Amino acid sequence: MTNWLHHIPILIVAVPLISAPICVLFTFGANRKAAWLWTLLVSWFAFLCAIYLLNHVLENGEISYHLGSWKPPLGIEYRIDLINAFVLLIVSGISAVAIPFGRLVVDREIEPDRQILFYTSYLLCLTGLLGVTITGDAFNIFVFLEISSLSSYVLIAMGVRSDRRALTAAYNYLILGTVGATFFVIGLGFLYMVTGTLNIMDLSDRLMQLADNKAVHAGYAFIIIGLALKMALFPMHVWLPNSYTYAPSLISIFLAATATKVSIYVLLRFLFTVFGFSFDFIPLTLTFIFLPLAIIAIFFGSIGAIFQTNIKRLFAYSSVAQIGYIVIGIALSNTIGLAAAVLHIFNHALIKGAIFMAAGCLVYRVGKLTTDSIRGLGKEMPWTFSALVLAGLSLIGIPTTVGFISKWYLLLGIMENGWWPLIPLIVIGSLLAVVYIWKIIEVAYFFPAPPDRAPVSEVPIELLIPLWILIGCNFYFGIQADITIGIAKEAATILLDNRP
Amino acid sequence: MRHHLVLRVISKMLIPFILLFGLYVQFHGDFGPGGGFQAGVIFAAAFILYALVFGDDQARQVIPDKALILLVPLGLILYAATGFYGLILGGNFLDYNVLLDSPKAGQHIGIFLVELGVGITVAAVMISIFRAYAGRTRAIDDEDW
Amino acid sequence: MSTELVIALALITPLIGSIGIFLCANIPNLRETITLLSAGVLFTFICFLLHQISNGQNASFRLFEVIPNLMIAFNIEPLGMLFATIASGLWIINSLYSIGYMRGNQEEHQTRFYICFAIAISSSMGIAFAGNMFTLFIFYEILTLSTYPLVTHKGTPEAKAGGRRYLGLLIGTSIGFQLIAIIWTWFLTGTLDFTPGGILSGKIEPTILPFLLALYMFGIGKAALMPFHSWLPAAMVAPTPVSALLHAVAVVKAGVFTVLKVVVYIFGIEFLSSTGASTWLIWAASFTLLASSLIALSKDNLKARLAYSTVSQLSYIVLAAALATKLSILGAGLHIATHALGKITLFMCAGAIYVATHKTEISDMDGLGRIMPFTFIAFAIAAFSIIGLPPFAGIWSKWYMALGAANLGLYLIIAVYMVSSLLNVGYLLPVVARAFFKPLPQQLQASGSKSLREAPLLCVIPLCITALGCLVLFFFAGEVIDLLRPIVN
Amino acid sequence: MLAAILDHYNYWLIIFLMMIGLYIVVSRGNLIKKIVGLNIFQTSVFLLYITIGKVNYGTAPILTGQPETFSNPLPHVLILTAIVVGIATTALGLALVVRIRESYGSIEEEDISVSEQFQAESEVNKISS
Amino acid sequence: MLIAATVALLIAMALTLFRAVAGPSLFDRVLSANSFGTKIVLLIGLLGFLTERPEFLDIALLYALVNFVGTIAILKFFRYRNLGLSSDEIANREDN
Amino acid sequence: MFNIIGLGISLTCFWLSMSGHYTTFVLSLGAASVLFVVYLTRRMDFFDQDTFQFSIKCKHFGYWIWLGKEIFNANIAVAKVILSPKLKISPRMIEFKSSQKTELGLVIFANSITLTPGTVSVDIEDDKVIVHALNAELAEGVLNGEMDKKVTALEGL
Amino acid sequence: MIDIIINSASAILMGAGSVFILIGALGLVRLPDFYTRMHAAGVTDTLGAELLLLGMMLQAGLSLVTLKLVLIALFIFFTSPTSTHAVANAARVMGLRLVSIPEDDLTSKEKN
Amino acid sequence: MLDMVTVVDVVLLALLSTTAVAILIMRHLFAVVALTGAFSLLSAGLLVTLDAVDVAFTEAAVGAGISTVLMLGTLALTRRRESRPPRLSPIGLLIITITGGALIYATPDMPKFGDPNAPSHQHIIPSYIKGSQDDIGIPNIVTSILASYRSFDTLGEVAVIFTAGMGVIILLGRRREDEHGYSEDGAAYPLKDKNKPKINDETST
Ligand code: NA
Ligand code: NA
Repeated sequence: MTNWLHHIPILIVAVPLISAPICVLFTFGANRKAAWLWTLLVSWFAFLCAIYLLNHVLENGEISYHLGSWKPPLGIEYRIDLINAFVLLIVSGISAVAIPFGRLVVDREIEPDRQILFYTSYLLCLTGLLGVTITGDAFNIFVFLEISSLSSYVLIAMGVRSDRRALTAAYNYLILGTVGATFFVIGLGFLYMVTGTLNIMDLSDRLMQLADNKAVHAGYAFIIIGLALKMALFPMHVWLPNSYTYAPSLISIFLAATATKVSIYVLLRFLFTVFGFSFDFIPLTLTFIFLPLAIIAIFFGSIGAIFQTNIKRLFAYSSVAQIGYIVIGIALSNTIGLAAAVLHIFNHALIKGAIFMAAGCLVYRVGKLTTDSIRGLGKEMPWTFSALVLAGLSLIGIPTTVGFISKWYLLLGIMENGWWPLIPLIVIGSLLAVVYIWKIIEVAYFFPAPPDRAPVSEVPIELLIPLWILIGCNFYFGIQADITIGIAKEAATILLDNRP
Repeated sequence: MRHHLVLRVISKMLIPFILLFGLYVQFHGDFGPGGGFQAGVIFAAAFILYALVFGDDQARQVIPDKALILLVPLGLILYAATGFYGLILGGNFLDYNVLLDSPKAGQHIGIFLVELGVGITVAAVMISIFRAYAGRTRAIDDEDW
Repeated sequence: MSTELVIALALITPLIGSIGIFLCANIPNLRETITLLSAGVLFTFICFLLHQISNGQNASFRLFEVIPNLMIAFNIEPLGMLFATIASGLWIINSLYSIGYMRGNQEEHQTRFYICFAIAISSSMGIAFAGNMFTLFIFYEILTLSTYPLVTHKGTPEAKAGGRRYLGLLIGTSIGFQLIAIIWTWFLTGTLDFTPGGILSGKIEPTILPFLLALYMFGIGKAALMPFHSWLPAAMVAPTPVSALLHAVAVVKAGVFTVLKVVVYIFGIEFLSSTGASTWLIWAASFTLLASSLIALSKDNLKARLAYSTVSQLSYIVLAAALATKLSILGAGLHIATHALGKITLFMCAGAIYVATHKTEISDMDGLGRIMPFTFIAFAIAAFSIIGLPPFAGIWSKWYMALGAANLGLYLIIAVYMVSSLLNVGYLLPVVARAFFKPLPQQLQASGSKSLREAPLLCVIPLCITALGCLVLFFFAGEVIDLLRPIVN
Repeated sequence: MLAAILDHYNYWLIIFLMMIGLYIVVSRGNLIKKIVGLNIFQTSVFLLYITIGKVNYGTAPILTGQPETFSNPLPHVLILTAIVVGIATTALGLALVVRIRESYGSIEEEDISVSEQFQAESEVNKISS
Repeated sequence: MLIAATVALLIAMALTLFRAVAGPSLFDRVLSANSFGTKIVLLIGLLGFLTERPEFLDIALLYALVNFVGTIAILKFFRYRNLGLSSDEIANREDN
Repeated sequence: MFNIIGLGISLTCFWLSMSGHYTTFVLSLGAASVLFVVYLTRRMDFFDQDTFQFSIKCKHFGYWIWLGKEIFNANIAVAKVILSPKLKISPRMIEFKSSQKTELGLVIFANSITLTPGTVSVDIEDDKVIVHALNAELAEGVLNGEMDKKVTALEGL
Repeated sequence: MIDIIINSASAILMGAGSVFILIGALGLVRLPDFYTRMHAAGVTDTLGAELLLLGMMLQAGLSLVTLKLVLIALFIFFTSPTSTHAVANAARVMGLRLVSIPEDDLTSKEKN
Repeated sequence: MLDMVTVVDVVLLALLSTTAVAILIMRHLFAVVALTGAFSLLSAGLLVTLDAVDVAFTEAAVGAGISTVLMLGTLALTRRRESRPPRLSPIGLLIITITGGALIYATPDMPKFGDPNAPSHQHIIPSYIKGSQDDIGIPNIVTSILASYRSFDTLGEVAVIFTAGMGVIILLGRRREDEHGYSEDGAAYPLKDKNKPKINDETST
């Protein structure tokens, strides 16, 4: 009979995929709680699958799964190595903690009659992100990227109940996201026309001999720009701040922690696996385009964050900056730098997940999240705010947090390349983070509550548990980082394997 | 009372044939151009024409919203279930060879099923989308007209 | 009881205390009892460890392996023991004083105050027992964060501004320079363990060594090397017990302690002196030393004057570390202790004056000596100690440091020591002189001197004890030197 | 040179189309027009793909029983998928436009940003008062 | 003659397109679009013969269909300024 | 009932002429499709009205042939107008009271007018057909009532 | 022999169709207003299209192709006048005025 | 015969370009929509000349049919005209210069148009053609790739459509009674420039 474990690679995507239409059927009879429960079960299932896959890859190496039993490159292949197994774990893991958090906030923020479809869209978004991550086929990436993107547009727009700007945010994201995806498709077209294949490994093999082909160069440029749009690298970040700000809380959490990460993963895949270092222009673009953009992103994002009066927006800008850090790690293109990038993909997911969860708690209690609406809330919502502060410390990169580990490796990577002038820039970036985190701490703890505000009570424990699980992870993986570092380093080695 | 008489009469004559044309496209995708997606769109076009000419409320009587919301996921489920069925029979996901005794027959039935799934979902989604727009009617300002 | 367990207990005792304080927030007497109790217990543990180490026993343990080869690890060694002893001992005294001061002034947020205080002590213990630079850095940062609420205790805009500067400078320098230095060190050597003789020898180009040293020295903002000293005067907005904590018990001491640790165990005295990488630091420290003394001279506010005095005293230690000779290092270690006793006394005196008379400006303190004799006698003793007059402890540390300079033939540095001592006289003694030899102002006399009297007993007793300590340490300085001697051999 | 240009004549025209589409997306402030631009851009990309797949003297990739040269069917498959994705995006984008119009009373970018600015200002004023 | 017909169709399409672009009234555009659609249908038919694969007339049939539905939608839109009227509303509006 | 069968037969013919694949599988799909479409058509209430009341008779062919001839003539006339350098047109709206009794008849009449170039039925108001004509000569083609009579005659049968 | 006849008949039909299509398109450009242009469009859609399709039918001979061509022809035959009627109707309802108003115009009114 | 197809191809592309430029310039949204439909029909015609019959089929159904209806639906709920005249956008020009530059840069190294020896026709395609005949046994190779070889992509495609359907239903569907006129979420913030000039209607000419 069927060996189910052999099929885990497809189950992790296909189960969420089929569960979405099934979720719609809950409109017949079952209530919205059932939809939530269903989403929860699916998320947990995916998380278990991801754990299994990561473990399997760690022990037995790469997995290749042939969809429809067609041999690649004829059919679509799922190809799992350490890197994408890790990203799968991040995506499904965040989902697994976000959904338990989600029930109450969704109840508060989404109209009851739209909740079932909301969870359906959420499942599709999850499916898309997992599908992008796991696949070994370049065009399949596009398809699943679009599943996740389309559902994200919808989910972000659902924030309209609290603020109409959710609509324009979703619209702008839709336009830019689609342009990005179309660029990706154009690039893929160029690669296809000179290689005749869409399978990533096959592409990689065939591109080796085509280093001087201008179509390949253009393909590279289009793919990279498309992905840069999707991952919100400065100056293609314009869609991000409003999207994260006005989305419903659950969606802010999930997207901020996972969506751009998955795009970055795809970028890594193309940079290192598909093209690799047989192309002279890759190091060139990394050094002279990615690096400057990343640095600007750090400063733009951090300084932008300082001037925000909306807390979610503040952290959205901070995300722009954090993507800059990851890209610097990539631009270093040495083992440690890449490990730092992979590590920060994970760590930043934990940080931003926690931060936006805390923000979700605040929204749950006070609605709009301006810096003035949280005045003096530190005492009234001690658990929420201490979590926010701890996550903020992690974002700054205080030791014992995951943020610290990322920066540690990033700086080591920089030192290895001898790019000393970068160090002060990174440091200033971190200090800017101190400024904006501090702004919140100060307002929450050291400003008096407005006299006309009714007393605010702490959020229910149902919200606090997932939040504190993430905070715990922020610290656990900050003081016991050998697991994540081991994976990140191994992943970096795999990525750089293509190097001549 | 002969409102839009020409349109109504001609539409009445055409709609059954458009519907059948959609089904023809659905089931002849193996041999020529067409398939589930195109069929779904054509099928939906017939309903859209019906709704345009005879009114949205009448169209909702022919296919009630409840049925539609059932059909939208049904196609996708059918598609994915075909994939899972191959998995249960010992192949990989979406492996049609194992569906029937001979691989070729398996391929045929597999393709037939998934195309049907595509057709159902596409048709239902297209009609739903049209209805969503149509159901949100608001006379626009003269200023904007 | 195993030594490792005691180290762990020393680390968590203040934390447990802080939890107790939190739970007893509404019962002030019980809350303060818990504070004192944990201080006492902690001091007991430290004494036990002191006993162990003087018997030549060593102990270390690891908590986590954060990154492969990088642990959160602890051990005991003489320098850390000294710091731990000072911090835990002065906690008891400062707690007593705090109770008097806080109640006397009817301050708000007292529970938060005691909790943060306990956490600060706990992180000081972490710094003292840190087995590597990484662990030290972690506790260094926790110390900064946990003292921020203390600095801004009053919650006034002024306090917030001071707190912002405090935090900004300390976090900024530690992340901006110290962390980079740490990562650089790790990058060069693959370790951060405190190793006798240092870890950098042979791993780094001597030409870039000064830069690394600079990153460390400026990165240890708590050592208040100019131009990163201004947090210390800015933090003067805090209540006096906090000032005492900053200036004597924990914060600045942690700074100079870290300087010594880095010089001794990361760079290694011999490596440092052989490369001459610290020459620039000698002059930078000398400059800070003199400049801050001069600024102190110009301040009329007593606490501000004391703050600049601290800046200058810290530079003694940095200077001694920069000299990188055995004697100067020993002197520096001793100076941590002598200055701690002296400065805590001075601050507690300033606080007692404030509690009793609400006066902060030196020019307003004319004739107060007759009203508050214990306070001002203690002030005089501490001032003498800091100036370096026998029979008070300060003389010994200055003596050793000067000897170190003499060994190197740096007579200009000896001159610096001399000049600065004169400046010490200039800014400390006038306070005593005014208090005892000038008459009380007319309006105070008129309002009746009955309302003016010594501060509460809980304020006065602690400062008397520490003043006495200045005297006692004069006779026992040799013991301290003996304790420290292993670090330079 | 001329030969090289003529060999790729299809591509040149398609590039022109793509750029027109992209230009509409970037330069026009009307939300519907942007989506129209996006459609043109995407459709041109589809044409690019199909052009890649064209084989001279080839026919549509449908087996007839006789040996024949077929044009490359794979781009056709990819573009079928892409068209579907495109219509899905269009539908969603237009739905958003409808909602935006209902909320803001306009579908011009400039009006909307003025309106949002106004909203942001009034929020700040509410706080400070 | 296939070629001549094709050329004629292409010219006619260009002229029709001119009218669609030039307008000036909306109805000119609808008319042109509709007529344009018919020409495309014929062109596809001819292309089937040109490429010797005449079975692709399905496409032509579809085009004719799409053209019709599109035109009706446009007109419906014009007369009622919306697409989703109920049958009663249609009747009422037409009476006015 | 007859309507349903008629529709079924037409649909079946339609399927067979489109399909070209006469295997059991495809044919049974065709049968199912036809049945399904008939079912849907029923749901659409088409059979209650007179659209499908029409039966095909020989006489109809006469009309269609006559109409073809009319279309051809009218085309020539309009072509002449278009090609004439000075565009000899005098466009006008005319009203014509038609004599058909059934909706279908009226529709055939209206569409026949439109099919012959130079005249377009613009609106139907009760039994009045409003026609736009390119010039007087073409307008006369409607106003003389020949087409109206022929269509009404079709209806009678 | 039959072939030649059929082919030439087909050619003639297609040629005639092409001519009508061209004339219709020309009319679409030349005529002065919407109402008159709609007659020109009719030329293309009726005779032009049907002749062309008839020509193609002759080319294809007796086959499925012819059947499909017949279907297309029928479809155009039914839908084309319907579309034209509907457009004209909308124009009239919306009040689009004629280019030159003849004496017997009863219905058009000015707007805008 | 091929030459004729080439002519058709070029003429269609020229017509497409004309249409695209017209769409760019025109402010009348309805005209834009009508021309978009024409654009789709034209490109579908082009697709037929390029042998992509399945794609042409779909493009016609979608581009000319469904999206026209959707855009009309949107116009019905929004407005009919663009309120601002087209202006030269420097950023837009920059972007298309760079993008177009990249495309033009790449073109000379692309395989020639129609080149049967292009790598993309050599690598996997023969297996598809053979497999479609032998393993799957259906004539339409596009269908066998679409529904079998790359069936998973198609599953994704259905999921995309499904997503869009859900999205539109969430955004526009199930309208509640209280949602008349401007909805609750925006009513508080009216436009500032209520007094914008009225635009003359093109229709009246
Ligand atoms: Na097909
Ligand atoms: Na006519």
